[in-house]
Amino acid sequence: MDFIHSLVAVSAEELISTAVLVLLLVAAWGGDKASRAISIAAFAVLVGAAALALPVLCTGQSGAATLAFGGHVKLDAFAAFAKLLIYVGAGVALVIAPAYFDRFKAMRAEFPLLVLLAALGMGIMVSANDLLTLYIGLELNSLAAYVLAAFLRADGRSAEAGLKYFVLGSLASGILLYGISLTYGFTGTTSFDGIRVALGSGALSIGATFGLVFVMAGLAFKISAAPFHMWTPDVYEGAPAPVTAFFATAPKVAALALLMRVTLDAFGGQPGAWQQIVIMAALLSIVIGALGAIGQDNIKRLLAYSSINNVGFMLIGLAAGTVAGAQAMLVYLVIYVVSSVAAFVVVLELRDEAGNPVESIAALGGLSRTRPGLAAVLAIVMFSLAGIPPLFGFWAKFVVFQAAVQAHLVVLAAIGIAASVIGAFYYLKVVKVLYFDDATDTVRGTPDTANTVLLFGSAVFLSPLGYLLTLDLGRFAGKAASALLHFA
Amino acid sequence: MSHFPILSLMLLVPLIGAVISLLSGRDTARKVALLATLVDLALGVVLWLQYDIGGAQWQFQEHAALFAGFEWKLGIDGIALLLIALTVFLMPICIGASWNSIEKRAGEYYAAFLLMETLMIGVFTAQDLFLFYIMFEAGLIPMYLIIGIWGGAERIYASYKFFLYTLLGSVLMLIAMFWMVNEAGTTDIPTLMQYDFPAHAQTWLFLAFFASFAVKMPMWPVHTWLPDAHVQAPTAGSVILAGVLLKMGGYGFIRFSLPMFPIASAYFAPMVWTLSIAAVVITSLIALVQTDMKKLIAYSSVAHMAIVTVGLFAFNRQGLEGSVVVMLSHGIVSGALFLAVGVIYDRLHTREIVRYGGLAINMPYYALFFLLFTMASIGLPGTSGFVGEFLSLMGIYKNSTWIALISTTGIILGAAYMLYLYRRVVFGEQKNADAAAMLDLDAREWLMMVPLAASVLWMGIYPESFMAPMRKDIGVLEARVAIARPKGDADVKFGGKTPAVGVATLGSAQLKGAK
Amino acid sequence: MSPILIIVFAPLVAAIIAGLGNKRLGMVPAKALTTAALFLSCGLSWPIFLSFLGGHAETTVTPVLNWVASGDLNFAWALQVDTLTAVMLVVVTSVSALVHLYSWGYMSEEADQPRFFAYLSLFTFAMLMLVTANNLVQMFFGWEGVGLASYLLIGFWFRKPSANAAAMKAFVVNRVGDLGFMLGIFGVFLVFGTVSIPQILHDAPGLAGSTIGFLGYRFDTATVLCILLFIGAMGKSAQLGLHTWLPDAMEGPTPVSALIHAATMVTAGVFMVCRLSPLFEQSQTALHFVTIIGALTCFFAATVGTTQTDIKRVIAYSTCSQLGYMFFAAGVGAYGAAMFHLFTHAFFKALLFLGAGSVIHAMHHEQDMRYFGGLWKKIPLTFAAMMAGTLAITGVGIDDVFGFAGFYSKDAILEAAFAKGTELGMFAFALGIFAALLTSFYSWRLVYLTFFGTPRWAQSEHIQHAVHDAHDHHDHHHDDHAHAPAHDGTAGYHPHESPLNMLVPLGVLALGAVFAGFVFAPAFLSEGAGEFWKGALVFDETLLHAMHHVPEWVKLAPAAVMLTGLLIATYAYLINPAFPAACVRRFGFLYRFLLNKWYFDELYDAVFVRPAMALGRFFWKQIDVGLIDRFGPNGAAWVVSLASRGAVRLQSGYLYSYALVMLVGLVGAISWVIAR
Amino acid sequence: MIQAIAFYLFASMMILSGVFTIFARNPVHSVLWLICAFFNAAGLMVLVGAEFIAMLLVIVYVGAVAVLFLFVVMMLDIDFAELRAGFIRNAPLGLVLAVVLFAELFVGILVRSAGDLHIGKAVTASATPAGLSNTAAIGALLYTRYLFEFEAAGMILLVAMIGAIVLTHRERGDTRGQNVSKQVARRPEDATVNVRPEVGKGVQL
Amino acid sequence: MIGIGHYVAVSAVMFVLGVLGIFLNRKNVIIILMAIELILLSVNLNLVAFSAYLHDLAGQIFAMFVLTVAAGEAAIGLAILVIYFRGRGTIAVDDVNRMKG
Repeated sequence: MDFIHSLVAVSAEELISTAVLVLLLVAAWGGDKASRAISIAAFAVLVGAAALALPVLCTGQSGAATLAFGGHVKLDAFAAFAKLLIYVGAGVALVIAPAYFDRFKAMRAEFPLLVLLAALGMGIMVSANDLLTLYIGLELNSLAAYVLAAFLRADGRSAEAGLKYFVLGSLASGILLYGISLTYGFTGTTSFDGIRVALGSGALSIGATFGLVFVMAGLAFKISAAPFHMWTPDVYEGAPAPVTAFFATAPKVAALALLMRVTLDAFGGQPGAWQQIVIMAALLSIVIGALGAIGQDNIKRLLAYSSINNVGFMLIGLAAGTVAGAQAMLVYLVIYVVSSVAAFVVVLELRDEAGNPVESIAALGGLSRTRPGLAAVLAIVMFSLAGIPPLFGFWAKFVVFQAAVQAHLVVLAAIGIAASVIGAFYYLKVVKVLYFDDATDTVRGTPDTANTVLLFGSAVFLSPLGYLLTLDLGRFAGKAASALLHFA
Repeated sequence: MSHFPILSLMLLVPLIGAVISLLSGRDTARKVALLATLVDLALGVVLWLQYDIGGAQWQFQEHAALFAGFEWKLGIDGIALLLIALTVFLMPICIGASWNSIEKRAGEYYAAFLLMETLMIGVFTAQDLFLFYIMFEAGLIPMYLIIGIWGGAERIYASYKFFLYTLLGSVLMLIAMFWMVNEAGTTDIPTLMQYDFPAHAQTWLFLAFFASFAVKMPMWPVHTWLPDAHVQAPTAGSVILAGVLLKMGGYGFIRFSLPMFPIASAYFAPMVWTLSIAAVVITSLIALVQTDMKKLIAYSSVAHMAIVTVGLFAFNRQGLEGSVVVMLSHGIVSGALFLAVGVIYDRLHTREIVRYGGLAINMPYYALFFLLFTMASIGLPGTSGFVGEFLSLMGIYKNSTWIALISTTGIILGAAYMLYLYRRVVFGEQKNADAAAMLDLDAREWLMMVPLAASVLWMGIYPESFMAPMRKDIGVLEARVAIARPKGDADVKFGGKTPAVGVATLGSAQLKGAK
Repeated sequence: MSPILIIVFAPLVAAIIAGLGNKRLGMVPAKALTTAALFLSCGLSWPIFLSFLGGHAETTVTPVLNWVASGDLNFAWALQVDTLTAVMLVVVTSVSALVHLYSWGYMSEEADQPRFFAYLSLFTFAMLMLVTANNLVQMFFGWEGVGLASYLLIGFWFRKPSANAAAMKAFVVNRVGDLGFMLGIFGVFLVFGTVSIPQILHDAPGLAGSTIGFLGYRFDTATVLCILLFIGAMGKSAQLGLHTWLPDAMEGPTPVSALIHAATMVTAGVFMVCRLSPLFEQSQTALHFVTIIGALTCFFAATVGTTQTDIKRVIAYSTCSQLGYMFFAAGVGAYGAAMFHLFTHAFFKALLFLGAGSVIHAMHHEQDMRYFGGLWKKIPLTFAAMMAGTLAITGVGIDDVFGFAGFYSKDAILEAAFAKGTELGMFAFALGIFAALLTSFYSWRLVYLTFFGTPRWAQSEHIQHAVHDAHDHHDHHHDDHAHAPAHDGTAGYHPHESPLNMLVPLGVLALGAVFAGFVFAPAFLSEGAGEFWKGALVFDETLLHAMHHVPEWVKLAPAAVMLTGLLIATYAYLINPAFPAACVRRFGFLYRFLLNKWYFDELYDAVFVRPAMALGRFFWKQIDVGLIDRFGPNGAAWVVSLASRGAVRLQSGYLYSYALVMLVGLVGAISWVIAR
Repeated sequence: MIQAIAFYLFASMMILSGVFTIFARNPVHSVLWLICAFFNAAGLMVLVGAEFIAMLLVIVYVGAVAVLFLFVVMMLDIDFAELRAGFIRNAPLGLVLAVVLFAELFVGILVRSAGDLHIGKAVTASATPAGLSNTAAIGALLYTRYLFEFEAAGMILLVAMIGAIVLTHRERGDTRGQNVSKQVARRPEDATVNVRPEVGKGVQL
Repeated sequence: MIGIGHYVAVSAVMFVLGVLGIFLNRKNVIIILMAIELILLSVNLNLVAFSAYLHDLAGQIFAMFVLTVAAGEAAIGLAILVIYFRGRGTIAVDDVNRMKG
């Protein structure tokens, strides 16, 4: 009975794992010619997995009923929410990749499989209720990600991105593991519930504190929060564009969800131990993300810094440490994921006559005249990321800062929001290039249908029409957040 | 009261127009834009006629729970009514001003303008704190594009400066709004206007709002975005910027700072006064030495808006009503002045004062209109400029004679720089052949100038039309800020004793009694 | 419809039609319309005045329209007619009507006549609004309205830079006065809770003994209010300190000078002081101030008038000086005398200006008296009119027999100053007497230089131009003089008498200059004048009595100094023409001091204008651009870009430095939790 | 006593090996030092009674990972003479930070606890079952409570496999590839001929 | 029995050595990979020691998984290194900075 329950609980993971194995066989026989079919199949698998996760979110399940495998896995509404987002990110990567890789004649059947495996790992991450599950999920995702980063192996930059990502990621894993070992040693357990119980809410032993700090440092790397963000720009620039789009969405969701789980659940009784670190990381990320972005001419690099910047804002929600804060983070994540998707799909669309990617921002000069639709979407994304109302990106910042103020972090909110103005500077720069500069007419080529659909959808979502979703978004995020903090 | 959602309709009409304009060519776009603004003007007239002057404080209220965290909640009082009227009045003129001068990317241009109209009306109708904020901030985007795409040579610097300056000012306000909503438990502006925030919190809340409105206003020393933005913006952009956008700052003070934080308002009044008189004197002096027409008028705007703050922070009826009238008047007059500059800019494509001269010879009617607007800007009695300025200064006199004295010097300096401008542009010899060859106003320009001129005179001669709608609301505000009212240094004493009753009410009875 | 409505608004309607119609309307219709409107106003004004003179009219208030209602501040457009107003009505409408008529001739060569007439009518409307105001704000409206009209008319020849500068100067300097006026209105409202003039005057006695705070100090209430209001009057009436605009205002066409800068607008300050006389009576300090300023102006302007060579400037300083008389009359409490001098002055000063205009017209726009001479033969009618004016201004007359207009009014003022009996009264009297001497001197000097001696206009550029033009255009009416010998100082140019439409106004005004004093003195100044004024101003019967009992030498003194002045002028300009030059050499410094108008313009230029420009440039370049922008937005942008470069440099691309940064973060966090 | 000697021996050897691993000039030596460190770590683990992990360390690390390292080092044909030319720019800062980190760990965890380290109390769920050997106990837990992770670890290895192949596998023209389907489709009758050779006649092909 | 503190100390030394190895090394990426292995070793030592002293097998099982993952990681890492080397002909750390800024 218990075992059956556990198996049912992780049905999404089972589906993906099985599909990976089957599709691997297809790939082995079909070779790269089957890659498109495999992509479609993988997408269908993700849809199926999402369908399996959706009921949990809708019912808002939480607590003991969601535990599986002896409490190592926890399939609550929070996990479901995060998974849905992860699957969206992964699905988008599957949709946009084939056309891109085809242009380099580098589409391989393994690509969708690796994405699926990464999604599997991320699913495990967000439903982890034990440090070991956390680690396994994280590594499953990371290893797949390292490969994906270096996927365009003929491209030196891709390999360099993979190498950097790998080395620093491994270091981060080491730091995380060291933290886990300390936590384990000083609490006697690896279970989140056990850790929470063991720590209580009294004075925290220094060993456990160290463990917490190391774990958070390790996770900070994954979400690319400053000062563990250094890999991000290089990897975003070097990795193939669809992979970068993937990195900017799904793993970020997973790592943030995981961070939320660890801080709010496992260390939830000890907010004082991590709150200030989160605040520092948040402010550093906001500032460094914004400052770094200003000097960039590569659009992918700019988006990398932008993601660092955005993570900083999300961490402000985390620093609040409340249900509202968690809810705000989730709302932020949704909007951020859509913005990133839109941004990177635009990046994919930027290519010159020969089909080579155009990544220089200067080359976008006057794009509003040559490709008005594309420029409009990018402008919407930029204003949205800058958090200028009435675009939906404002709502993300809105909920986060509201949560921070409600948690009496007024000064943090004030500093954070003031720093967001620095961020606006570089988003404006892109808009300026798009609309004010003379046309360079570099960007050519016909748009891909899938990309156009994605662009249109995300532009509508980010437009003021998005506000009509605030009620539903808030409700689901609220369910997820209260499931996460059900014990509180 | 009508249950027809006229306010939403007024927001919707320009929006639809914007979408259509965006997708069409120049000729269609400008026609659509004109039509949309005229429809909105008509709706504005209906709104004014339907507005019940003696009735409830908030009218035409609409409410829909569409969003989380805030609500779609509209409604207006008399002050908002006036500012909406100003907006819908100026918009067709802006479209008219752009009719021929905008050639590139006209569809986008008119779309941006119509979007601006929606957002401006939204600001004045929003009854939800965050809805207000969204509308307030959103205006940055179209204005940024208007300056950046269709602006002058330095447009990029100006657009950045405009955007970031005002953004930085506004974001702090958002934090304060969060705190307020958290404290008061509602986002409803009318409720918040009656909510008594703790005195210590009012201080920083006030400062946060002040940061936003002071930049928007703009007050010295955060005004430096304005000259750049004005100079670089296309004519219609300047008109709408000076005409309506600056009013958002004053509206913010009236709607938020004063009624919500009366104690802090009183506490910071000396600071506001000081900044205001600094603005009056300094920016007027700066205006005196400008060689660029638009820059001159831009600096004059700063000085005029300082009169608004002076009046608002007088905390009495004359000051408050005067400020609103100054806002309306300045909206029309500065708009008209920018338009006047635009008329000759369209012909000669330069804003340098020295390139003109002697226009009274070849453009007599232009000279006449320009004169009227100049005089209104100076505050000549009989024009709109006088009424508000007079009331505002009268209001502040009750509080501080020093401030009154120094801000009244604005009438001297204002006369100096405006007449100096007029003298160099319209009077004098025709030094430049191309300027001398310019034709007088054409029919389109007449159509724009006449309503402006008429309203300038109307407001100057019979301001009651504009003061009646807001009287009740100013009364409410006055009662709200009554605790903030300082004693003033101009009190009358008999034999060293102050009469028990306030100075302003020292009528004949007491004087006789004292005798 | 009430006549007063027609009186006030007919000029406005005419101005609007003529102004907007402008060239489309045609020149003659515009001129005819405005002139007709003015004669209509004038025709309706006299009966009102006469009915007041007859003592059977009451104060009336005709409401027009609500204006402003803001809380307890409430004022409306309304037309109030009382004796004071009635006096002003006739002065304004009569002079204005005559000036309109005169302008038909004087401006006949202008292309832009409709505009000119529209301005004139507009001015008249504003002036009438001023004098009929029953609240201070409407008075301020008229006040500013005349200022606007004055600005436009001074700058009528807008091609001339000097005219533009003068127009602007007039407006801005007046604005300085307006600053005081406005503050005064604010203070009045604060104290009385109303701006209604009757109400204020009614309540004014209650101010006694009260104090008011102003600029952090406490003063007597009435003093503060009156001085503030008087500052307004100083601006408009060109009193010492704020007088600098008036001489420059002569850049306007001469009819304008006659109407605005002699007869009407500049006397608005006097009117205001008289109108508010019950309030002024509450503050001896304020009255002292008025007296001092008036006396000083009277003296100062007269001194300057002696050295000017421009015919209009001489008359302008004369105006300034006469206004000083009016003010110190008001200052010593002789409001009736002040108003009477205003009344007579309007006639003779307008006459002098129009006469001067006629001269200028004849001399082809030459205004420098040094290029006149011997004109009485050429333009005898003008000469006669000018003589009437001169006799009136110098106050020629014999007590109880007949005197020219100025004789009655000026003597009354001097007697009142003496009769006041205070030291200040004596001071004013002394300066007034001395100014009377100078008045006589410069007036006769004007007459001698212009009409007597030998023609000297050969050196005049204007005349040379005229002659030259005549050579070019043989059909020109000067043609027959063109070949006349040029060695007689005429350069072959022969001035002609002005046309009839200029001479008629001269004649009418000359009648006024001659008889106005004789006819109206009893009404204004006699024992029963209180009846006439009906409380429209404070009429001090005791002072009147004291005036009648001043010593005989006081009564004779004006006549004596007048004769002295006449003699000096006759000697210097008729008998011994070398004498002035000798004086100039002898008293070079004094001469230059006077010629340069006490260096007021230079002083103001150095103290206000240049510093304002310099400050403006400083605030702009140093503060706005150099400080606020540099350290504000640009500074922030600089810091951000610097920090951005730093952040980018940190991103060195090297694995080990990335690891190092991670380590820094880790160690930092650990240190933080340890330190905590 | 013996235990203490063994601990210090293993510990010091391990640390020394670690130091040489990162400071060795020759990468091959580094790998060898790494192997040495693993051996000593295994020894330490045996000391605390974790024989299975110790064995695993030796087998997996020494037997597989380290050898893989060695392979790659050899394969990548690096010019050894050029290597390890010096320290990097921020090395002093890095050293200082590392020392600080160590000091903080040492002080924070060990010194503050004044000798007696307060480690947590084990949750009974994964407590060492009594009477079972280390290996058996691990096995018993691994396939019950850790089943999910166990399976997931399998996926990790799968990713590693796919990844390594996808990255390094090249289609080379000069090598003959394996045709799986052809291999699978091949039937015995196609590949083999059943002959019955007569004695002394040899086989005919 | 040796105190747990000793093990923790030794593990800390190893951890720091591993970290040092990453950024004290200039020329060879492989050394970095080995340094990472050192870090993982220190973690394992920690886990096993804690496990033993807690009388709880979770640590040892955790260590086992770490070993597993480390193997996979090494495979991937070396694969990436190989393709990097193929592309650039070097694995010197100093040269891995084509992307920066």
